[in-house]
Amino acid sequence: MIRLSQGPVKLAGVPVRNHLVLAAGVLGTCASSLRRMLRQGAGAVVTKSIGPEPRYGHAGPCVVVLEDGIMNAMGLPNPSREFVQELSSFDGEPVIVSIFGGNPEEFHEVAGWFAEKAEAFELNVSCPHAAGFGAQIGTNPDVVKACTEAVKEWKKPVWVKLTPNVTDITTIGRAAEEGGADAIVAINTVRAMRISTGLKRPVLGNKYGGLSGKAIFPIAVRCVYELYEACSIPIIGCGGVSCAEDVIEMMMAGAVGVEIGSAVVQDPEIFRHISEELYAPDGISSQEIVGCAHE
Amino acid sequence: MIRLSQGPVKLAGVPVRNHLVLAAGVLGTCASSLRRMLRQGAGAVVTKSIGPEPRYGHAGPCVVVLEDGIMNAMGLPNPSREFVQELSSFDGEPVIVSIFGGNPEEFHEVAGWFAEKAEAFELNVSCPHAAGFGAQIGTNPDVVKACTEAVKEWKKPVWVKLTPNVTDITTIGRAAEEGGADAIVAINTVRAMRISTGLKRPVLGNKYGGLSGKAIFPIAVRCVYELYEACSIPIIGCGGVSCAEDVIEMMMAGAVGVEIGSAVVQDPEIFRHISEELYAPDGISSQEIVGCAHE
Amino acid sequence: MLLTVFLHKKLWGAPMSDGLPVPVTITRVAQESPGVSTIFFDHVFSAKPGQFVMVWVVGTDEIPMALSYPNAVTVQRVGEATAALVSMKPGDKIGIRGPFGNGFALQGRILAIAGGVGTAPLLRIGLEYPDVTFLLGARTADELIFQSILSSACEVRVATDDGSAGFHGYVAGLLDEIDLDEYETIVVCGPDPMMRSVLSVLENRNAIGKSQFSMHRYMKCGVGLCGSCCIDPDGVCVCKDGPVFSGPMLLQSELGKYHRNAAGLKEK
Amino acid sequence: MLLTVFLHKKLWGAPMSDGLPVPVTITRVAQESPGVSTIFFDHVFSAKPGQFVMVWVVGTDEIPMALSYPNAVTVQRVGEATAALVSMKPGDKIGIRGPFGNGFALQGRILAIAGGVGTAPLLRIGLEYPDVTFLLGARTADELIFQSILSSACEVRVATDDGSAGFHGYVAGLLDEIDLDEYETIVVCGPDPMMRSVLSVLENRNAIGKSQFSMHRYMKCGVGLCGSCCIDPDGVCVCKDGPVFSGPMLLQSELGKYHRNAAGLKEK
Ligand SMILES: Cc1cc2nc3c(=O)[nH]c(=O)nc-3n(C[C@H](O)[C@H](O)[C@H](O)COP(=O)(O)OP(=O)(O)OC[C@H]3O[C@@H](n4cnc5c(N)ncnc54)[C@H](O)[C@@H]3O)c2cc1C
Ligand SMILES: Cc1cc2nc3c(=O)[nH]c(=O)nc-3n(C[C@H](O)[C@H](O)[C@H](O)COP(=O)(O)OP(=O)(O)OC[C@H]3O[C@@H](n4cnc5c(N)ncnc54)[C@H](O)[C@@H]3O)c2cc1C
Ligand SMILES: Cc1cc2nc3c(=O)[nH]c(=O)nc-3n(C[C@H](O)[C@H](O)[C@H](O)COP(=O)(O)O)c2cc1C
Ligand SMILES: Cc1cc2nc3c(=O)[nH]c(=O)nc-3n(C[C@H](O)[C@H](O)[C@H](O)COP(=O)(O)O)c2cc1C
Ligand code: FES
Ligand code: FES
Repeated sequence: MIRLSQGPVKLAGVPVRNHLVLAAGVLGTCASSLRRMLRQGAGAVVTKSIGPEPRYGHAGPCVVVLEDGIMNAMGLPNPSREFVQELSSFDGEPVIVSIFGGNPEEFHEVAGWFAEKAEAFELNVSCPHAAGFGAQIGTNPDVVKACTEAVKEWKKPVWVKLTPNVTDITTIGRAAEEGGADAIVAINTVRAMRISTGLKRPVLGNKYGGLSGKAIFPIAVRCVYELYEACSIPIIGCGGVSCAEDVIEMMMAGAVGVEIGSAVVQDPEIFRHISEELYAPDGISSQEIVGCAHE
Repeated sequence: MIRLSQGPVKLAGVPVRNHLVLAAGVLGTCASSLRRMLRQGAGAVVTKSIGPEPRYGHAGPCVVVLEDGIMNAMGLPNPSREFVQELSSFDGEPVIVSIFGGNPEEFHEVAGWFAEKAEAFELNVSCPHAAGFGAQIGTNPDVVKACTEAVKEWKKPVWVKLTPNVTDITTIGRAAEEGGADAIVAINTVRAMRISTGLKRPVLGNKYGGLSGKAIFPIAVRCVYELYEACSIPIIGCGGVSCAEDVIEMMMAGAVGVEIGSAVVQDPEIFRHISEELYAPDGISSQEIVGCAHE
Repeated sequence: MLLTVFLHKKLWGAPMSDGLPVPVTITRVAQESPGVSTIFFDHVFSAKPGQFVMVWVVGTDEIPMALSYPNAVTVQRVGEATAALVSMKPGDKIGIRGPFGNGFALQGRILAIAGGVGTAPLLRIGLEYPDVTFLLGARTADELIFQSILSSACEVRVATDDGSAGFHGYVAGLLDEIDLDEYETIVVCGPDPMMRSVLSVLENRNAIGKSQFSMHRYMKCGVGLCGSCCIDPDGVCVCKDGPVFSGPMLLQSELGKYHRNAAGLKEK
Repeated sequence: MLLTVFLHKKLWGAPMSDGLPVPVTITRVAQESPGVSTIFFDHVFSAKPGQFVMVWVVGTDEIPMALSYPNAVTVQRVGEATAALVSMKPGDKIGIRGPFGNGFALQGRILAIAGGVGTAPLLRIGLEYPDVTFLLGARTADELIFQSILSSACEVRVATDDGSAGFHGYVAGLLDEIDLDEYETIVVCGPDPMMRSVLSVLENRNAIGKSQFSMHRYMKCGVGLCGSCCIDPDGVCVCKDGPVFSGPMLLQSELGKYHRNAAGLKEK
């Protein structure tokens, strides 16, 4: 397997400890768990998505673990502005604050709360199961562009996270780029449902949810590859990454780094374990392989 | 587990032997393999998609088997009109002819060749990896409606098979319904890619392909559920069905029957094996459960 | 009664290891106290004492519950989902995910200290293990649960806040009359303030090293993914790294000081 | 040389059972005849004689090939992909999926009957099994492959269409001098017309019951999914139910009459 050289890197303007970033919404609601993931080897962490008002989330079940993936409909629970307090203990650590809102103004407002603390913002315009938020606005290129511009005013790196639940993801990617995004994160979860045949009901409280984990890896690779052909800003690959080989594959598709979420369930020390496989003293620079599958 | 009563049924106007239909493109290029699947217990079979000209398909690799699914980019190889000859030996067996074309006229023409022999037509407006065909036209509701109308002129049941690679599958489902479709088949494969890290290239000859099998089951269930809420014609569930429990789950989502493709790889006798689980002399009528998860 | 989720009939084709809720049918509802009932169902889960399940009350919510018996949960009515649960009838169905969490590590003579519905996760210890002393606390005599069944299996000592039964005061007060050196394992479950005060007593009496506490926090996933149950300062998940933690591990923790609610907001 | 695909280093996390092509590096190219070369690579596949692999020639196509050795394929140049393969150099990389198919069932004394590059799937039988008689056919002496290596391991008899070596005529003609009763297993691979004529001879001489033929058909998937390799009248897949079929099974088949091309069109 190809191995990469070790050491801090920059991902789309953000100094990180390695190429492996904790994905938004996974163990991301409190500083202590974010810090734990950094301790266990994450190169950076993205927080739970924070919005303009506290939200308590959808009724349960919120998560079901499938054989080859996870389906969730959390409903964007978050403490809103109190999260500023939560992050106060961080000092220079690579913490990327994920934010969401119902329109560009809300995005701008929420980002403002964190303008001091965040190393970068990640815009959640892609959660597939919260009415009025996430993918409900992330399927409209104009809105995505406007939200990106609104957050860009805070002069921090802005990553825009896209939904795969669109006919053509490149139109949304290009909109983010036009809005001034520093990077695209692809992808959020794939809209999905499972039904309990015993109880004759969709198993998630919200009925619809988002599929993540191994099952969506080929979809995520495809989206990264498509975006790499269409956009010129960096892409962070996300979706089903669960081993070092997957990281290399995402990079060959065009990703400069990856985010990892669901794989934490099978292995809470995933970041350390992937790093052990991925990095070597005589490893090559990631630049040598990013996008090489396009040649 | 819920069991269904045995015996012939009608699926959206087509008399079939049970609720389990062989999906298009799987062992569907010759009469002998279609007949074999009927012998092994398929309730009906859908042929390989037949188009206006013979096609030899994409360069290989055309298929890779993943741990939890299959990725393919066959490129719609098909013998075109010669397939009429191939089907000549069938006489009243439940054979549904899948057809494709680049526009309504082509759909009309190809359907005409089979107007005698086909029990029904299935319109492939959803293959995600053939330029100018399949999903390239199936993402446009107007075109889908026009193609459906064109084939409906032959006065046979018409099933329209949809792609999940759209922002909102219900707009396409409603277009098919407006065009006079007798049923919707959901779903075709999900656009995907894998890259060989050793060879630094997408593993499919066509680069992009379609994901099928277990990995997409939650996506297929979601699409069936959405379509059931939006449309009033019957829905045939397709995508990742691999056991009797999956059939029940699809039905609860709103499907009157299912199509099965990829699962044939793990078990060529899948139809017999599912039937053994699914049917019982004291089983209930499928009508009792179709759509029951919506209550 | 069918034997355990993990022995699903193996269908050919699909391996049935999806973690979807297992549908179970309620067979009996036994009222333990005015606000607490035990709900028995037709599936036996193979779980260690201290492990828990996520109980799906269809149409309402999914909530964490200890398995009081291998085929039952014991529910205190506090809100919508628990109210729906305690009013269920035989024949009704619920969904169960799990068992989850680590469970207790049990050896030697065991001292069990329970407050209120916190008795539920400890019940099997009293019933199934030899040589257990059970300290049972509640606000009033009415609210004591499992007293008689436990008394038939092990030594039980009782405390009530109002003195209506047993020792008058908090269950931690019962510890004064116990020689902690006699026990190899001390297990505790109850409301946060009760657990914090037991923790303090055990610390003062140098018995904290052999103590284990079953924590409860807001849980949405149960599998160490969503982070809603994480506790400060280590950021461990109560659902996956716990719910049982050793006393020393909790000493510097948020236990008894605050917890986070469903939105992640801190509450006292 | 690394040992087999199926012993992938088990990474924690992802079980590596995805059937993606395994990248292998070519170590040696040995020319067997003007149009045929054996391509050795740095992976040993554990396969039964008669199983095949899908060889991915990056940028060109993926084509089925027998494993002539556990770490090699023997390729006859007929079109674009095979031309690219035979012109490869040590250090070049290709991808391998498989092994696929059933392979031969081998027992007792074996009679192997090979025509042209059809020798490839039978080579290991001649080299690895005791008591094999190998009938080797080709159009001309030039095109005989593996004659010397086989001669060092088993009894070889040769036929050429033009008489430039051995028996003058088709390889089926060699059967006249063979006492078929001496053999428990008869294995055959070669062009369709050759296999059909061997089948007829064996039928006439009542030896068809112990015969096995390695078929070739247009293959796109290799795993019994796409249907491109199916043969009439049973609709079985050459890639999965075969490529080895018993003689009786082929008697009523399309063998020697027609086959289907990549579009599914029948060709003679
Ligand atoms: C590991 C664990 C084991 C538990 N075992 C038992 C038990 O055996 N018997 C028992 O009666 N109770 C038990 N609980 C507590 C039980 O989960 C809550 O009482 C229940 O969730 C309340 O739900 P509700 O809808 O009735 O109340 P709500 O009105 O929704 O909430 C009332 C209060 O209950 C708590 N709560 C609500 N939802 C959750 C949730 N998803 N996770 C955690 N707490 C929640 C909160 O503190 C909330 O303020 C346990 C909790 C945990 C974490
Ligand atoms: C099970 C099996 C084992 C085989 N083993 C060997 C072997 O050991 N050595 C060897 O030299 N050849 C073998 N072949 C034949 C080999 O696959 C073809 O010669 C090769 O595919 C030609 O590819 P091309 O691009 O060079 O030729 P093309 O110009 O593409 O085609 C030339 C002819 O080759 C055949 N062919 C092309 N593609 C395929 C395909 N995907 N599947 C099957 N046939 C195809 C067709 O008859 C075609 O008309 C085997 C075939 C099968 C089915
Ligand atoms: C439980 C859970 C909660 C999530 N919450 C968020 C969120 O708040 N914001 C967001 O942008 N993505 C959220 N996601 C999506 C993930 O960040 C990620 O995009 C997705 O899970 C795919 O990556 P994975 O396969 O590695 O998990 C969540 C995913 C899960 C499983
Ligand atoms: C190898 C292969 C070929 C296919 N060919 C066609 C086709 O010709 N026409 C079509 O409509 N769908 C085609 N499909 C899609 C299937 O019919 C089906 O919609 C999809 O595979 C999802 O179902 P499954 O998960 O049961 O396989 C093909 C799928 C596969 C795997
Ligand atoms: S409940 Fe989700 S991490 Fe514990
Ligand atoms: S090659 Fe596809 S079925 Fe045999």
